[in-house]
Amino acid sequence: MSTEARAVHFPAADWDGGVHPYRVGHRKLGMWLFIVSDSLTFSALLMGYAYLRASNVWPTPFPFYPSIVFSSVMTFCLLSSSLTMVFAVSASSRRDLATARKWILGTIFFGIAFLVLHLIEWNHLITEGLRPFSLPAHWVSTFTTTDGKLPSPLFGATFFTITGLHMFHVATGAVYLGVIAARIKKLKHEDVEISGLYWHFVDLVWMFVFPLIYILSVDVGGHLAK
Amino acid sequence: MSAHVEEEHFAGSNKLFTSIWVWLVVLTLVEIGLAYKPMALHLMLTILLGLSIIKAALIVAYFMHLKFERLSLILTIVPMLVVCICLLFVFFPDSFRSAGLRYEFKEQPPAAEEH
Amino acid sequence: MSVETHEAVHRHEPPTSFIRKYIFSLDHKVIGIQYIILALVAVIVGMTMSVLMRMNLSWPGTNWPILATLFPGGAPGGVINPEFYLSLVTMHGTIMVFFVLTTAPQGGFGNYFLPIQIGAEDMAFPVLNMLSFWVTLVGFIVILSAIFLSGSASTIGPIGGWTGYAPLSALGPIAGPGQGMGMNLWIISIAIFCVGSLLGALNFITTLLNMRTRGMSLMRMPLTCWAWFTTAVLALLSFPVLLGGGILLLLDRLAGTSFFIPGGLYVSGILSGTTPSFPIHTGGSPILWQHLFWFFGHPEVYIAILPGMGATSHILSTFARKPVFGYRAMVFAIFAIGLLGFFVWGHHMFISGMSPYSAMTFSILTLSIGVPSAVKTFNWLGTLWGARIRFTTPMLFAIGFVSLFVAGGITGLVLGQTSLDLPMHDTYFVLAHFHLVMGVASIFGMFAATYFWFPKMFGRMMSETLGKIHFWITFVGVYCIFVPMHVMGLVGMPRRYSQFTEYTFLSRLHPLVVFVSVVAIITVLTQFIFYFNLIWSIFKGKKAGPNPWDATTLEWTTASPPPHDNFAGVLPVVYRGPYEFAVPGAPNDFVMQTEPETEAERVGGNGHNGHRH
Amino acid sequence: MGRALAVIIWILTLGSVSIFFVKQWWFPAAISSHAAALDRQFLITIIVVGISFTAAQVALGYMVWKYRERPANDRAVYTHGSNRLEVIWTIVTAIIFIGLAVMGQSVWASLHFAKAPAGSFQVEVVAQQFQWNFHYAGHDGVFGRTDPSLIDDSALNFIGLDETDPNAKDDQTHSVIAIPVNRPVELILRSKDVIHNFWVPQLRFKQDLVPGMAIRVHFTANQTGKYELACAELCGQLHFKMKSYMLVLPEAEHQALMALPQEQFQSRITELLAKYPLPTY
Ligand code: HEA
Ligand code: HEA
Ligand code: CUA
Ligand SMILES: [Cu+2]
Repeated sequence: MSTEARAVHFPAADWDGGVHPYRVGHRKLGMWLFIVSDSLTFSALLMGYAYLRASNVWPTPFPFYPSIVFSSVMTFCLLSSSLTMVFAVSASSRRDLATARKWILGTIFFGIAFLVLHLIEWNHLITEGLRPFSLPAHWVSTFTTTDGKLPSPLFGATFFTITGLHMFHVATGAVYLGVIAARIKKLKHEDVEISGLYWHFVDLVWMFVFPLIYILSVDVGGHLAK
Repeated sequence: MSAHVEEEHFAGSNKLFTSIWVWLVVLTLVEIGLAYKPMALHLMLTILLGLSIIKAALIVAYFMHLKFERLSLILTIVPMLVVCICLLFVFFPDSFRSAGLRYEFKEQPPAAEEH
Repeated sequence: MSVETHEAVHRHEPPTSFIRKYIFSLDHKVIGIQYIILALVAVIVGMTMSVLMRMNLSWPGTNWPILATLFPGGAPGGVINPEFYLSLVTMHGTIMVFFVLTTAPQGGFGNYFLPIQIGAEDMAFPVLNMLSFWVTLVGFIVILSAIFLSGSASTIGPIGGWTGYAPLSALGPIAGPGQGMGMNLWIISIAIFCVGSLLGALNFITTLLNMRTRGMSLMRMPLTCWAWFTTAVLALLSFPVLLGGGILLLLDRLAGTSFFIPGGLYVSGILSGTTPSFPIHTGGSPILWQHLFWFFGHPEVYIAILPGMGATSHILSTFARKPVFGYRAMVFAIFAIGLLGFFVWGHHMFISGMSPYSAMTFSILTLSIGVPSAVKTFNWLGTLWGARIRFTTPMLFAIGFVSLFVAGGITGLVLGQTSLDLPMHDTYFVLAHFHLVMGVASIFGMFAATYFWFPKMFGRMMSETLGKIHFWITFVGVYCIFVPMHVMGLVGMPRRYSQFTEYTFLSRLHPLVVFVSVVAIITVLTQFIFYFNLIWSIFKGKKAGPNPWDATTLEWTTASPPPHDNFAGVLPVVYRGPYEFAVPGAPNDFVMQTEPETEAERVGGNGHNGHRH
Repeated sequence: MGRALAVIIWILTLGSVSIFFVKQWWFPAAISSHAAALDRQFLITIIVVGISFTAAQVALGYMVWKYRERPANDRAVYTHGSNRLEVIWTIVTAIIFIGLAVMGQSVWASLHFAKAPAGSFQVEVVAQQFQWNFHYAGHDGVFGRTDPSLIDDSALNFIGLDETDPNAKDDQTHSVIAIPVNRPVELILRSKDVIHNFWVPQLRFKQDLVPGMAIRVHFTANQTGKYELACAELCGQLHFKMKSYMLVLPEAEHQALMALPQEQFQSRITELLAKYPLPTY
């Protein structure tokens, strides 16, 4: 029933079928949609955090060292990993696969660095006594308000939940990129690009987690030190 | 085979990307600097969010390459996300309300295990 | 470059091994049927539970020996106890909403017919498609285990309603029976379900946007496709929020956090923080959970009905032998419902202690969402106007859908007003509202779809006689079940009460309660006619040609059942709108979408082929 | 077939409408000052939607009756709709719906936007699984301090009243709520464990009691008598049993009651419960 002769009469406009309206393949579009929904999960969690913080006495316990230094370096790692990732993608677009793979490995390296630093940072807090359900005793004493309101243990809860979920995304991303790097010869450029999308998304989420969780909880007066 | 539809070549030079990266790092440093500026929380919050949104925009536009995609894709992805996220802000009145209506009583400090 | 074919996503030959063909199949048609079977199984569980609930409500304290053996914990000595009743309510609601009305309409019929109707040879991501089904199935098994693995009274199934309000659902076993393992499993199952639906949703969206065949412009898509598409978008944007909420709720239960648990609680004789069994909780907000839940919950109810609306429009037009009245308006209405659906979740929280000012805003938005729904109703009537109606079973159910949707939707306008929600909230009035609109209108949509597409799916017709019997009893039945619930609500009958004997102001309702239960049992039994019809027709039904209903859309251009790649390798080309019935001068009273446009049409385009001129 | 379906639809419509308007099953007689306005709003709404419902169903039945396929027929009317009609019915329904929405706010606003008027009678409501506790300020009109850590079920101190607090000396507590007639009442709603819902059908009023929050609401009862009080939010196993009574008393009788110390208060309430019969339904 479909004869080319007829087809000539077809308006080839984007939305009239037979074309990819965005000039974007299935997988790439799918990844974009996944990113949309996943960022809503994070939005929901961050919104919950904001909601709870706004209605509670919130401790601001992060000292310059280690917390802020670490988290800043971590941020630096993620940003750099994004840079190496675009390098990888544009290399693969030139079908310069060797270079592409090199840059992907670089990305993975930064990703893992981020994870390691983050785990060390977690470890600091845990040894200090932070738990999902309670604050270290000396935080409580320090941040209790003058009228005797206690700081909220939700600090730990939100901190571990949100950073934890983000860490999970980074970890999966690293594995994902590992697979891409290994099979890069067999893959189309688009596949590399898609893995890039995911990785940048993980970076993007951190661009909100870092200021909201870390920067806004800096122990400016250095109360804990005293 | 639709590969010939999407131009294989990936717009944007490594030089451009590096400069974006520099911007992102600088903005991050600004944020860290802000952390130690004593100022009202809500002011700080707005500035930080502003900066974060700029950073996010840079990442999406250049690293995630959305700037070089078709407008129609941008118009599909961005608005629905923005609308939903904005809607979440409707929660806030109740956050303040529940703080205002909180039933006050003397909480005893938790028996948090010491180290 | 004006003419492009699709990239061949997966031109794999039809698999031969039984496993690859029917179990772990990548074929959207098989997956669709798997989803439908899942729904058909789930609905039996749900209906059985509703019958148990009705029996307990109208004949409290009666001894039903079988139950004693089935649920030693829930019905000791065969008498349903309150906690068991409540876990039945919870499971009934959850199973019906999630595993019946989110699977069959979208994952089932959507999966099967969306690709065919847009002229694609499969979904965009076959593997993802298979995954989302299996994930959903795991979710279903988990939720069943929540009630059926819990024999002893201490661990009855979850008690929280399908809305699982915190802190009841967050406190854990200390909050009483039904807050133990069952509740954990309930939350986990919901979380799993979220993931499954997300995968499904992005698959649907990608497929529809990227894989429409040549000539299948947006405005030439059948309304079913518009409905499935909008539904997918709703799912994509609302499920992640529930997922977030679910994670937090689970942490409250398992990690001792207190996202939804405020301070100073004193539960069943224990003060928060004084014993290890009840660790310190403080600072959480129960209302936060309600926000997170309903931000998902309201879009969810439209996820449940939109495919039904699509199917109804499609079937009405087909058997009215008449184009859909106001196709464009219908599309805009679907879209408006989808969009507004995100702005009204607060109408479930008027009484919850939410800020009364947001409540007012939500109320006004809520009633505005009635407008597109009204527009759809009027267009359905318009479609029937001047028609030549063929009263096949699917048509009967489609007409039933319109009737029931009006009946149920209209009471939404009562509930939507803040003031009137004061007496109505959490009474049987609400129950009546949503059972009519969701419990049966949506289900009628699915019945219509089943009777309509069965010939395409199995190459045989379903028995019209049985179908009509099924329709008459069910249609009258559900009116008799759910209309009386309105007045129960007026009198003040609260939801989720396992007995009404406690209150004198409810005593006068007893005759109604019994009446409802009797009709409910009859109606439920009638459903087995439908099941019998299904199974019998698969083997014995009379053979169906490719286009038994003289319909116009693409699924009717291919064989029944369609070949593995839907169109035997040749993608159809589309030349006109989806509902070209009764076209003056055309040889038949229906013109297929693949019918090339005549010279006359091409010159002076009559503007009815879905393109502006 | 067409005729049969039409008739069934019409019968069902008639049945559905009449089950409302026989008023055999209707709201119990109202006893609060805002109820009159609320009931009027409900009546208006139910009439509007009732008419729309009937109109829609009758129209549906009519189409089904008139346009069934008959052998002799030519084809159906070939039309893709009419933009004018679309615009008209969109605007009409929009006006009706938004109109209803706006009208529906007045009672709500009167109850929730305004603070309780000065001099209104205050009761602290502390709900728990599965029982109601009402805390009265006594004649000094000041509530004694309460604290969860002081709750002692064995001593029947369900709300954790601090006996050492001078203000608590004259406070009374009971599982029954006694309020004065024709005088604004302000409830301070709290919960000890999970969400409950304070609901007296005759009041046409409902409000969740959310743990961690002390929600203030107010209303005025204008009929003396004894009424059933129910919990309308799922709170666990015995949700359906979480029942108590609301006594609406003449001002004088109420004054006298509130002057009594706890023990006599208790026994007096028992008398009053006996004195006032439930409304007959
Ligand atoms: C398929 C599911 C579905 C659908 C489509 C709807 C549709 C609507 N719902 Fe419903 N609703 C539920 C499922 C659904 N609902 C569920 C499950 C609950 C309970 C959840 C729980 O608590 O467990 C609920 C609860 C619920 C509440 C909360 C009640 C409470 O708990 O206090 C409210 C309040 O506003 C509401 C409103 C509406 C409105 C205004 C619509 C509108 O979209 C309806 C629009 C339709 C019409 C208006 C009818 C057709 C129009 C005409 C015939 C035109 C002519 C009419 C006129 C001119 C008046 N619904
Ligand atoms: C789709 C949703 C759905 C459906 C179909 C039903 C169907 C029924 N429900 Fe249910 N119900 C809910 C959703 C649904 N319910 C929800 C969400 C709640 C709230 C739970 C809570 O409070 O948390 C509830 C609560 C609820 C209660 C209140 C319990 C309480 O609050 O105390 C009662 C009491 O009678 C009840 C009864 C019934 C009855 C008699 C039926 C039946 O109508 C009986 C007849 C059945 C049918 C007519 C359906 C037949 C369908 C098929 C055979 C499927 C075909 C499938 C395909 C074609 C793929 N339901
Ligand atoms: Cu308390 Cu229900
Ligand atoms: Cu809703």
